Amino acid sequence: MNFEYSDEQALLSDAVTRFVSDRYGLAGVRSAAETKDGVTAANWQGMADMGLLGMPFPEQAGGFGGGPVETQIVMEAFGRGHVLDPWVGGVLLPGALLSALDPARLTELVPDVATGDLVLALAHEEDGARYVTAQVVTNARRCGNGWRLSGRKVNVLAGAAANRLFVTARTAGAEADEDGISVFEVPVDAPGLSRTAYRQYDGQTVAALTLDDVSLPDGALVGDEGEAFSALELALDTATAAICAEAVGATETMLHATVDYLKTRQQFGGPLSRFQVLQHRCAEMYVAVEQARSMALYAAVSLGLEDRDERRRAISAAKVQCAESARFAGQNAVQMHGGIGVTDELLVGHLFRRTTMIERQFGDAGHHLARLDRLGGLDNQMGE
Amino acid sequence: MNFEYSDEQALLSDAVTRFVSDRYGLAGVRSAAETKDGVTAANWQGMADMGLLGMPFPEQAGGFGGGPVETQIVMEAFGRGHVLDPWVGGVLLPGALLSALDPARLTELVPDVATGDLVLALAHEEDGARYVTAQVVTNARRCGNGWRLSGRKVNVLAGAAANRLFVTARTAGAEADEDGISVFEVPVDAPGLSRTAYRQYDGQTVAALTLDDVSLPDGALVGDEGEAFSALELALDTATAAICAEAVGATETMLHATVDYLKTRQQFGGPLSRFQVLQHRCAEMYVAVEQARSMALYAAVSLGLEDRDERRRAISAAKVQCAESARFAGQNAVQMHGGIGVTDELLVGHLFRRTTMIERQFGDAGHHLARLDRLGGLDNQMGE
Amino acid sequence: MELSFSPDELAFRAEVRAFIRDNLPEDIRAFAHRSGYYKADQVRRWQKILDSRGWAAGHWPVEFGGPGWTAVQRYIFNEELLRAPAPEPLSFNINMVGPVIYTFGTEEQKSRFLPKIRSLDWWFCQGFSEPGAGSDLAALKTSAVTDGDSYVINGQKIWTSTAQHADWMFALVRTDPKAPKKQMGISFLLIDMNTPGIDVRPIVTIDGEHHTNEVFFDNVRVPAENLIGEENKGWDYAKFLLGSERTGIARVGLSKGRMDRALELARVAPVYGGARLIEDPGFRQRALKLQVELKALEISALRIIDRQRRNPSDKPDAASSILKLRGAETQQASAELLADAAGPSAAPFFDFREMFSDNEVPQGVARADGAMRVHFAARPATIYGGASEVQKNIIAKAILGFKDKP
Amino acid sequence: MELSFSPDELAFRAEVRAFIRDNLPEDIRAFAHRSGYYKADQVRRWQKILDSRGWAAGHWPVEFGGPGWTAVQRYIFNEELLRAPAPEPLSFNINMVGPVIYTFGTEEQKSRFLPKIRSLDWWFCQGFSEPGAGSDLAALKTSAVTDGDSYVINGQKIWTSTAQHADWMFALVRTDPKAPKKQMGISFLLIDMNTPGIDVRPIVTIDGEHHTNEVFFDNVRVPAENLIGEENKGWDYAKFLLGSERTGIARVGLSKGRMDRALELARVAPVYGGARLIEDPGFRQRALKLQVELKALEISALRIIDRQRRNPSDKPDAASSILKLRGAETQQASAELLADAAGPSAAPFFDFREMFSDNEVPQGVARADGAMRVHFAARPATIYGGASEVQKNIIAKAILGFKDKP
Repeated sequence: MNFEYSDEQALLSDAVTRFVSDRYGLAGVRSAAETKDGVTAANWQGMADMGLLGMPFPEQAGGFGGGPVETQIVMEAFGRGHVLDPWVGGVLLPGALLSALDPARLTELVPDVATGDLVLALAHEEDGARYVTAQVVTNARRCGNGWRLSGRKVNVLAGAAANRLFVTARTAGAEADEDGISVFEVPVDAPGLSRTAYRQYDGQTVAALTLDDVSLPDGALVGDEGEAFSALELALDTATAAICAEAVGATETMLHATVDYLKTRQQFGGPLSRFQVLQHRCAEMYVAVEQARSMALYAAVSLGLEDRDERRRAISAAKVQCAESARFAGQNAVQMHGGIGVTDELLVGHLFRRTTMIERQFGDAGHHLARLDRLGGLDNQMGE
Repeated sequence: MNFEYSDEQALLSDAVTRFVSDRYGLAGVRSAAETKDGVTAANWQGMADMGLLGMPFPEQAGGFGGGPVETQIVMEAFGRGHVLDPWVGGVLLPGALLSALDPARLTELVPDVATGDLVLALAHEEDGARYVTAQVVTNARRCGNGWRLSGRKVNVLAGAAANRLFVTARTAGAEADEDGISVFEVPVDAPGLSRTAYRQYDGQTVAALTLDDVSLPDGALVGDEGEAFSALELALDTATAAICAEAVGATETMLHATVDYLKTRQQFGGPLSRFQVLQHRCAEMYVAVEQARSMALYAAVSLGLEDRDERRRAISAAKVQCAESARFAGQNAVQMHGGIGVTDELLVGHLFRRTTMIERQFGDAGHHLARLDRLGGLDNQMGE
Repeated sequence: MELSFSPDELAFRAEVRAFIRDNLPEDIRAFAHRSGYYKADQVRRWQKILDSRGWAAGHWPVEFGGPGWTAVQRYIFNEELLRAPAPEPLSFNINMVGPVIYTFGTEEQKSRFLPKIRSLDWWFCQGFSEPGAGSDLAALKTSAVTDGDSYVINGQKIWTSTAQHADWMFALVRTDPKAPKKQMGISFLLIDMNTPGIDVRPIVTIDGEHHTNEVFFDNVRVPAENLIGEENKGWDYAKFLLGSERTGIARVGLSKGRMDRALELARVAPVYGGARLIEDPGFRQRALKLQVELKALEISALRIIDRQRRNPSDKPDAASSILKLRGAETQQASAELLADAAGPSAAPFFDFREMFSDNEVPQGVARADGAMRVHFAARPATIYGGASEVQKNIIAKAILGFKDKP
Repeated sequence: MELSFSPDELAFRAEVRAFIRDNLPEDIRAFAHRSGYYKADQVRRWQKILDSRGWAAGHWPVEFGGPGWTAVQRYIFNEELLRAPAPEPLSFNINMVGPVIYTFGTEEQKSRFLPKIRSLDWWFCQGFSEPGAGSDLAALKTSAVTDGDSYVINGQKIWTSTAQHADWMFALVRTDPKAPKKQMGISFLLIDMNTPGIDVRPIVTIDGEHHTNEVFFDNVRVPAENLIGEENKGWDYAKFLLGSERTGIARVGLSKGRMDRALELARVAPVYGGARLIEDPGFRQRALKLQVELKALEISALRIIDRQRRNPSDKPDAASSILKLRGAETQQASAELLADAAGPSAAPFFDFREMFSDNEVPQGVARADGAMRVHFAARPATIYGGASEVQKNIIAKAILGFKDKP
């Protein structure tokens, strides 16, 4: 057992922390609001320069060989500074999918992803599917030597900025079957594809795609036909672990902001910090942050597990804890700031919107508790 | 809508409150500990003198015609003073059962119950049945002109003091069937019947009964053969409403005791009451008590409803609230008293044992939430 | 003892329900259902409809246009509006400034203001809070200096909700800066929002909306005839205003309406294995517990109304702090349940302000667009109108008799 | 970064498990499983078994009989004991007075006391708390006056757990009542419990048991050689003692053991409709949430151990307040889950003291007789050893830097 960062990991942590504090925070919120596609060009270039855009890919593929712990380090720092640029959506999530489905294709793409020239995106979620991963109605049918895709995708992370799109579609099976889901690479200028950018409540820009009988060549199929589900689930679990770490960083910032605010803010003839109920609430927020940090680590480390069910249990348990900590810490940070906490004038209000979205992204606490339940709980202690 | 007590009800409330404060509290705990059968003779006689033992029965049967609101008034006062004498077990619960199953038999008994000469008891619960009302394994089979009963009953309220026992037994059906449950009157000296008294954690004395081929005449059957379930459920709901009110009284006393303790107890150079977290916790206890009071009233009034499912929903909702309030208020009363709160030297420790039992008596919060769930929730809003 | 409504009360409830059903304009109903929100013109239109029915001001004396309802009728009326949902009569007008004027105003003020307050021809906002004062209202600094027949106002207000729509503001201003206690020396003024020197600047809240404002006063002249009551007695009128008509503050109907909507969404939202969210054990447990809490809260509210009916008193009833405290919590819990039921469909930001016109959300992307907004908008419920911490202080002092200042 | 135990650590865990399985006397295992409780003679017997294996005092230096374990091994060992469940080495002896003696005692004291402390031939109790002092330990009044080669002790201690079994007490006594600060003038003494003038009186707790006591001192003569360290420096030794070896305080294994038992009961307990409690949605949700909390707590404990390993310090680590705080809460939550799983079977009072011999519970009435006792006995977990409120104060001050005294 050893929780220590290696020297390289410690350097990465310092570098990302500096990068984030130089460029993000309230300033990052403003620059993100000015983009059309959700990517702040200068910051994205900065990430490329630091090696962050190639970080999660194997060195032989031209990446930097970072693993889940490095992702955890990056995402915690991103959370602390409220980074809205879509690193998870544009790099990590589609990268994890390709890495599992078609490593050769990934190797081709990595050099341009690492320089920032290519932004990837995975278009999977469909309207009304809620968190049911296998809920894919978009269909792909063989047509001569190729494929034709029709359907709608929503809330596509990095979807507005992406210049390489990977789209899930059903090639067999019924509406929510796990079998029969395939992944296709769809050129952004394919006839019949339209995309619309819009903002989410956390300030991220996402896209909705409409595929109206989009024609694709045979080589557009990524991996084996109808066999994408487990890679998809692994990729989503990878992204879930990442946003767990982001939640830790974001709640930590909210905690510190709240403590500072209470020490400064004068009311009824003294600083708010003299009220014991507020001090104790901050102590409870601290516990919430630390418990989330423990489980975010657990999630990161679990991504390497051979046993798929063990991984799923760990990810779901971590998401339950991080969602609950984000909820408790975020709501109390806002409460203790009072009026100013519910405006967009302080970073805390923006972070609260983000942690509120993180609670629900890739499945809310209820969804993950239900998944943990189906898998018999931790250590399968409640299984048959 | 009108929450006002009638003049008679207000008088009852005053009288019971005076009676309880004269005789119970810590003194009552001691006198209860000295009894073998759980009934303090002088106090039981006092209840008879005040008319409490005949209170819930119709005037034409020789009772005083008190309804659920009168019961609520009595039980709230009993809760405040931690009355251990088994009014619910020895009067209310078996009375409610007989009133539904066989009013004529009840009419015969009421005069002696009202004077305190007769103590009734309902022996229903079986070991391991948990809260499943229909879980009756004790069996009764016809034998010539009579019946033969065999089985075991546990946690029989007032069972050690009772001189008239009513026992549930299965005359048909399988283990947990609602049909096929009958009630029999069993003389306390019937050959083959043995009973053992023991204490529960709250200081109440209960009994376990063993029926070893007990022979009963035909007339021992109370009500119709195999048809007792719904009367049994009504009687248990009646008793549940009563202990909801008891929980209100007990938590109210714990709240006041805690507030007084904090104002008096000096620590770190001042009274504990100066700590804002403790003041706020007391405020939350107050809210918990008032919310429980509202739902205890709701339970009482619902007992008169024609619609059986409406009654069950209301009782279960009330039990959920009262259990949660008892839990919150009781645990925090003990916590704020510190070391002295976990001893038996103050009333608060005894009340906490009682409220902890009330949480679980006649079904815990989980059981009643599940019942409410089956019935579609309040107003059947979540039903089909 | 009778917890149910009487036949008369039930008939009244049916009448209110029917009136809302038949008279609430369809566009208001649809917009509220979609967003949990009303636009200013919708509030105005609906208030006029209520006023023409004589229902604009439930607790006002009949002589000033009140309908002569009992406390229970007022409770029923508010709950029905909230659950429908339909806009409530604007609290600033009906619950706040109206009663102050008919209690402390001159005859001229009554006849000039009350009809237009009732009909919402004049929309009032509240100028109490100031930056730096927080919950310590009496620390206000905005000054009013007498100059001939006018006061000249300088200073700043904050958290001035709906100031962008308002025709008038009722404000607390400092007329005697040398008064021995900060509560003295404050006056209660009505200020025409069209007066030169007033600058209203928006504050955007975490729901992404513009509800509230900062308001700056730069030598704003207010006629002395707009003073309510006596000069330097404004704090008394403010206390009167804040203590009045608090039995509706639990807003159980609002929470019930959100629960209705959450269950509606949960009946169609899929979960793993082909089931619907309403069958999910965790979701059901939360919904059931919330139902129980709401029922308890509703009865607690009715108990307090009933007690006030039997023992009328001028003083605010500290027990109504339960209603504010638990009411705000259940509003938040029901909003959260709604957002959870909506799931990812609630993620897209819908800009009701239409400030970012390029943030166009494609039709059909989300079927529960208002849910996240409702969740965010519910957060301040435990902050404004006496934060939850303040309510607990009130209970600790006024009910439990704690004397130590925390 | 490696959250799992290393192969060596796993091998050690297997060794500990096997040792417990093979050496824990069956009567102790059965009694603990039934009651969640140990008798004094069981604790003594097991401690001797551990001592003969060299495992009696996990964190003691090897020269005093410690096994030379790493912090992780110590953690594993304690968790395995708690989960088994098997008695832990008596904290008063092993975690408290032992380290004080080998750190501050004379050579004579070390050789006289340490072996008997390790083997539990001498059972120690702790004489710190006094009536009227509460959490303010330093307000103690019990006096020790020098008289020749002895101290003469007068006063009273309270909450003296296991004093009825103890051979010795380590006590804080006031040797200089005129010291300028209450923390000064306190000395640390070892007192033979057989000395004339000591009166131990039981306190019965809400679980119905006799764990703790009041202890009265009436002119009790204690040889001066039983003073530890310097006179009037006792507060320093007490702080050392209270700050040492806190990484085990989360007691995750204890909670896990209770959870194991609760699930075992839930697999047989019936619920409506022919199902078992383990299938009940509400019960499952609670158990799952508790599992998640315990996992988080376990990792937090390991993180703190790991940090202390990398940055050793004499000062108590304020972060371990998380472990005490959340550890006590999860001990309570798991005890409550156990009591709820047991249901009515937990209602009968089982008198392990056999004080009320007439309170005979018929065999077979209840199959979960220890569950309610465990639930009650868990309540003080948030009170003793630094109440939860105190832990929050520590976090607020030492970690978050709040300076205002609450």
